[in-house]
Amino acid sequence: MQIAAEGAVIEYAMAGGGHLAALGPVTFIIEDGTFVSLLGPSGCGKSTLIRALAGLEKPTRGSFRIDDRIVTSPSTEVGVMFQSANLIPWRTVSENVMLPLELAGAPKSQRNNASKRILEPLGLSEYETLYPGQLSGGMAQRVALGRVLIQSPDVLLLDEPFGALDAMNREKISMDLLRIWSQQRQTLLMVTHDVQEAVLLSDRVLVMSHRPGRIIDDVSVDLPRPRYSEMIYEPAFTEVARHLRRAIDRA
Amino acid sequence: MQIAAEGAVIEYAMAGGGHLAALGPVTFIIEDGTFVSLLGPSGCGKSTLIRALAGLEKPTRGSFRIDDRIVTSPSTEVGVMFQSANLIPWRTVSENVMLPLELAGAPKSQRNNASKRILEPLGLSEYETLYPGQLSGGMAQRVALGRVLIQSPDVLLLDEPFGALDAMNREKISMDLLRIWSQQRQTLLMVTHDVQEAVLLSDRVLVMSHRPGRIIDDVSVDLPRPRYSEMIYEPAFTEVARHLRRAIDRA
Amino acid sequence: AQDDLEDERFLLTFVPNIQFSPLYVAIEQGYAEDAGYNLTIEYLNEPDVVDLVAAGQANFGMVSGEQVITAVSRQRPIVYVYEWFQQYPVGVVLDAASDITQVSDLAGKRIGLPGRFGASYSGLTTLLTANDMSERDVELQEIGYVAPDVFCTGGAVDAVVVYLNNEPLQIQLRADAGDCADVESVRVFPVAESTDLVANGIITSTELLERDPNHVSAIVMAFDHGLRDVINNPARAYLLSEAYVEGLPLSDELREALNTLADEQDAFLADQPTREDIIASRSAMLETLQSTIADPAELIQFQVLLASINLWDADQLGYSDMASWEAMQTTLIELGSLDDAIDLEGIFTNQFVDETD
Amino acid sequence: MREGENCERMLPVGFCNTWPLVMMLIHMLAGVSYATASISILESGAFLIPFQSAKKSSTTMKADVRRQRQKRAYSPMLLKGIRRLAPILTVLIIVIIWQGIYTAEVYPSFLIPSPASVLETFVESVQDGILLYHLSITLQETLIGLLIGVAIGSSLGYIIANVPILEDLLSPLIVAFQSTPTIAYAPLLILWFGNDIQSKIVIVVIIVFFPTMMNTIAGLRAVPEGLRDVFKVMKATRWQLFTKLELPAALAVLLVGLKTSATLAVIGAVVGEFVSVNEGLGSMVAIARNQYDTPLVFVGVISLSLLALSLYTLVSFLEYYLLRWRRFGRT
Amino acid sequence: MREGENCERMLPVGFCNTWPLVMMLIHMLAGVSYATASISILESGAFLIPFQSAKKSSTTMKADVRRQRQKRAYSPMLLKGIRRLAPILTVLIIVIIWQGIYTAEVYPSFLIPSPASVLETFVESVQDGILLYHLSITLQETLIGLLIGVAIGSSLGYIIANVPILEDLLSPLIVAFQSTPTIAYAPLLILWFGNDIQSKIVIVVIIVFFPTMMNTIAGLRAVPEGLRDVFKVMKATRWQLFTKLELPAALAVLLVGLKTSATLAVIGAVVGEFVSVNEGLGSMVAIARNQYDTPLVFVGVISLSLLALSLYTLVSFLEYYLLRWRRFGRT
Ligand SMILES: Nc1ncnc2c1ncn2[C@@H]1O[C@H](COP(=O)(O)OP(=O)(O)OP(=O)(O)O)[C@@H](O)[C@H]1O
Ligand SMILES: Nc1ncnc2c1ncn2[C@@H]1O[C@H](COP(=O)(O)OP(=O)(O)OP(=O)(O)O)[C@@H](O)[C@H]1O
Ligand SMILES: [Mg+2]
Ligand SMILES: [Mg+2]
Repeated sequence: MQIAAEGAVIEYAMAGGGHLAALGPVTFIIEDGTFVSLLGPSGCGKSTLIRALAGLEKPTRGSFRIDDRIVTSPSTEVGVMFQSANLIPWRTVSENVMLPLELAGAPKSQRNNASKRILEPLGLSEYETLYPGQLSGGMAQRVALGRVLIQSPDVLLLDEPFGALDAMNREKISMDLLRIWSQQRQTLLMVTHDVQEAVLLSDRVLVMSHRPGRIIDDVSVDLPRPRYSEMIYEPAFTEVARHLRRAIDRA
Repeated sequence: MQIAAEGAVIEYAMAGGGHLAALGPVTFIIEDGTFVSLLGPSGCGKSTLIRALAGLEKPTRGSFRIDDRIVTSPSTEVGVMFQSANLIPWRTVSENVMLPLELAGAPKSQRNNASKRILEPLGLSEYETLYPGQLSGGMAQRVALGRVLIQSPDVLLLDEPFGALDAMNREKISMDLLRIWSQQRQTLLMVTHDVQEAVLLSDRVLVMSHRPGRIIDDVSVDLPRPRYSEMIYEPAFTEVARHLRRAIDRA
Repeated sequence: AQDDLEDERFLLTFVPNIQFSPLYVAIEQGYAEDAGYNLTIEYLNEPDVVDLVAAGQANFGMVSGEQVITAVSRQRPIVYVYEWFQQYPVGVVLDAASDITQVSDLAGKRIGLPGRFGASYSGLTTLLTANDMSERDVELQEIGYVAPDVFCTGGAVDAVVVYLNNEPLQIQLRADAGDCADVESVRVFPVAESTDLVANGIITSTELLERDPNHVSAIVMAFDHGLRDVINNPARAYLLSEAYVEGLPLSDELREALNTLADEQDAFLADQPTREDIIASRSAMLETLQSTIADPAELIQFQVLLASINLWDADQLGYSDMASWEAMQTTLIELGSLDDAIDLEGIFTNQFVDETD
Repeated sequence: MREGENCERMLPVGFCNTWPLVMMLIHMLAGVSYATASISILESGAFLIPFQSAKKSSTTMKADVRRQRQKRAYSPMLLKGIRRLAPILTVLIIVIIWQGIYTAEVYPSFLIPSPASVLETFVESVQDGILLYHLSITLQETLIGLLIGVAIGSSLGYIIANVPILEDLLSPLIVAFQSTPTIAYAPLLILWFGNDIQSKIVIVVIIVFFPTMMNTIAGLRAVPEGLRDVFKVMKATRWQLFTKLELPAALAVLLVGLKTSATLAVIGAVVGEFVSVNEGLGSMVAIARNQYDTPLVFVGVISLSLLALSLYTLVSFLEYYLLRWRRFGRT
Repeated sequence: MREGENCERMLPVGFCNTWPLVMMLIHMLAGVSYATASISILESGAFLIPFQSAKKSSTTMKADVRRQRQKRAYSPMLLKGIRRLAPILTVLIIVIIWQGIYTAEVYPSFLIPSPASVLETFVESVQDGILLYHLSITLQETLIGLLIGVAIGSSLGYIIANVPILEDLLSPLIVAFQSTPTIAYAPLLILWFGNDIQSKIVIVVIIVFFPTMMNTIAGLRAVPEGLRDVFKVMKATRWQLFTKLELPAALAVLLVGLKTSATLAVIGAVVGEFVSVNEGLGSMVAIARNQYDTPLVFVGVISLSLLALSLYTLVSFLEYYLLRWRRFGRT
């Protein structure tokens, strides 16, 4: 599915009067089946953009589209992983991961199987019965990732999915994500702060300016697929990364 | 002040019966005025260790020491920044940052000055009157950092202080932290997932194993101070970084 | 003189009410003060009145006779010293047009009463027993203190047990206004017509009675004086009660009429009329008022007062008869409120009544 | 700036119309000693502060409305209009239904009198001062009882939340205390507290403290552990922990408890006034019932409702002000 | 496995001793139709499930105790012993004080009778079946009223929390309804619902629904926005949102409301039984009071307290089970 923004601006009301311009105007089109990363300074509106595409925030001006539908409310075709894990505290790890299937009315056995299948590569098999209050920050983030992956949506919106992970886990799980994506070819928009990660995984990287964030750079990554970790040493990679870093320095 | 752990083990009770070994046994001594980073896989017990040193968790076996005092409860000499921002939702950004001074009974004008001084380098001056619910993830993390820095404690325990920040902010703020530390020479223990950051900032890097985390490597960083960003291209730096990456791969 | 006055609490039941005018008059006319007491009135539930007097927290209270027997049987050290209501004030009210013309016709009918306790329950039981019936022959409905409302809404009950000096008048008032179902006028079966039961009167603690009978006598006589005043000149009593009974109907018109009547009555009393003459004068008073005051609701409380006086008035005020106590005790035993007969001798005294005559 | 406009900027929509009524009612009692003191405290807390923040929030509301416009299909002006008129609308509907019942003679007039006769009685009893006298008595009982009850309930709740063993020790006592019918302890009550307002205040305290206590416990248990940790590592004193963390965090739940308590306080005062009838709205109702004066009964009942409603509104207002941070951003 | 041990693994410490008493009390009523039905629902919900999870929690408790040992200086066995005995201890203390007051003749015995005479009357009234009869009536009124009141209160709270304009529209009505003294509408009540348990149930409903409603609103407003977002983006239906998010999230506050409501329900039933005195513990107390039978008054009051206490305990028990996740990890 195609994702698009057309002159979209988002403003918030403020306690001190007036309003705070959080995003935009932004205009972009992300083609069906592409893996796009979003880079930008803290507070520039990345999460706001993700939330708006998910149908949780309304643009003050302009619009967001998913395929030909103007986004006005959430849709089951869109899976969202928020910046904070937002786990349901009274549900165990596996109950949290199963939630989307449960809401969709999937039978119990199917839910259980799917949960096991999802938790294994995330390194959480051991922790199925723990409550969120018993998890470490990185574990909670992995559960949240599992919860969105289990949905198999057509569009994946991931807000810093690996932010709380150590280098090892980050690499492993991002490669897992890449594998899943290459099989299912969702349209995937991922917020990240890691330039290398963005280049390694994406077809295209968008760079946003300071608040209110606009798209100030749009870089295609022409590395062949499948990608593998060692690509970071290739000149093509380094070049794109260097370009991005300069763009960010200007942001 | 010196920080130390002596055969410390932490276990948690579990809903499914039995208990979960979260940490240790760990034994280490961190000398007064050193900057130490802690690396380790997600869920290995880093946050647990920080919390225990802060006096919030009791060791099941062994003990933690700060100078000669066995840690049994929190102390004002120790400043803690948690992995989650834990901002007080009904206080504005500046009110949150001022909290430690307020609790210590500092006069209002002093609090206001200190808050302004702290918020400026964190890039938050504009957002003084916002409530936490109006902040982005990275902004919230910066506020939390400001809140612990304003205390000027003798010991700083920072749990992934830059986890939600973009590369630019991360670099800028970590260098600010380094500057503050070099002036005040606190004993500083910082959890991070970024090997380069760990090397660039620290005197010493501790690497932890998988859960239950033990110290599996202890590397001194013999780069001269003051440090600057470009050091990452120096061979001495690269060597330490490569060593650490190997240690992590084994963890 | 105010400084010499002794404070005295007198406990009444229910709420401020024109029926308590004898006490109001005793205070307003200074009879209590003359006896050396500064009387304050409080309104409580009957059992609380009894217990507070028994505990010595207050010296005097006004309760119904059957309460005294039950309370004494349960170790409350109280004595009944003055019978205020000479006639038992409870009766059964029903639609005069119904086929119930005598008490025995109540068989099988639905009778509403506040609950299976207190004076109304004792009264009904006595009435039924006197007519060779029992509770099982009728259908009792516990309706709380809303008898006129339930009765006049129609359908729920055939008859209600009420206090004779108030509710029948209220029901009649509504009937006259066409506001009481199909009822046009009411019929009353007073309990007193079949049995003489001891009714409401003044209690005090046995301790006080023994320690300071003069004290008791002084209060009783002040009340007695007030009571006589009310019986003799209800118009004056009504006016004197104004300060005590909130919401007492008293338009300028009524006040003026009452003032005139009260003055006339005082003049009439100066000639030492007989009891019969006084009774007749009271009826005349009502007629005069009815001819001057258009709204019948304005007169209802005055009518309540007159009806009450009919229950109080007797040749010898304050005197209670052993027979009425015995009859009450029999009823209580039948009801199961009392396990065994108690010694009735010590529970009341007429010693202060004799003094007043 | 017109009165109305100003009000809207400070108060939740819908209050601007009822508030003057409520204030009028309360100010009529301004002569009464206790009441005045209690109210002026409430006023200073609830009135002055919103004035200071009036400017701030005015612009916010505009922005709110703008956002609302985008969110909703129907006109926000209409919606706002409806909200402003809501309480009046309800009262109007009730009166219309009431008049309907009366006119259709569904019930005899001694059960449901005409609105006109009730209004007349109302005006009369205001004129001769009786209503305000009784109202002031009941207001005193309610407010003093509420203050004491809330003080006891929240302290007890605070202690129990911190020392759980006390819950086991005290719960039988407290629940027993709470569920004992008033008539059972009425003689002792009068013995100890006499039959004027003290004994009624005691009854209010007994009925009020329980929900306050329970909601205090619930509120305190809901304080996020993460925030507690922050205060712990900063070595906050018990008192600081309470005033700066526990109280504000528990506030939402506490205020709900207070709304319940305020309404229960009125019930408690009335119960007390039935036990020993002398003064207060409950007594007025009891006496009116004894005289079968149904319009006066209605006047008493409506006054009681207004009393309860103004306390409720006061707390809502406090809530709106104290929890204003909730209206900004995600929580 | 012995009874006692088993109990401790399932129940909050301190309950194991009172529970049998409460259950005995409730089971004595097993013959009564309504009551039985209501109780068996409660039992199936509250009893069977903990049995299933008994194994799980037993080991956890051990670990808990071990951790406790490290945290506290004083012996956990002693502490646990005290907690187990706490309610009994309280009762014991009360009885001792009571006996003391009696022996010292602080009050005449007709105000405070001897514990022995109350016990004797208790045994008598159990033997002749009177107590259990009245208890069963009050229990029915309380439980049915509680169920209906909680149903109405929580639905109304749910609706108001979701459609805020309704709060403006309904609050005058609801608060007025709530604060109207029972005697004012007693005639209508008896007219509409007769003088048996229905009219009492109505009174219970009226007193119960308000705190339930308020706590429902508070509970729903406290549901974290972040979690709502999760359900929104998963396109949860309204019903799923309610059952899987709002209800569990609001549960802590709801259960507190339920504790308050349960106790108020008993009060409501008693108030109703005073309005038209015929059957039930309130009537029993009213009649005993009228017959100056103080020991029987005490028996009635104590039974009412036990009734309220067992409802309270039931809810505490539910709370302990439903909020068990809170005991694991930070929240
Ligand atoms: N309150 C708790 N109860 C039970 N288990 C817990 C609790 N807190 C943490 N744990 C467990 O302890 C282990 C270590 O957790 P900790 O938060 O210290 O990890 P971490 O090293 O900080 O990981 P991350 O990098 O993901 O934040 C984890 O396995 C976690 O499940
Ligand atoms: N609910 C809100 N109310 C008001 N302002 C908000 C709200 N949410 C976000 N903002 C503001 O909008 C701006 C963009 O926030 P957003 O969360 O989108 O940033 P971000 O790019 O995700 O940053 P980060 O990398 O730190 O997460 C910020 O300045 C923030 O203060
Ligand atoms: Mg963000
Ligand atoms: Mg951690």
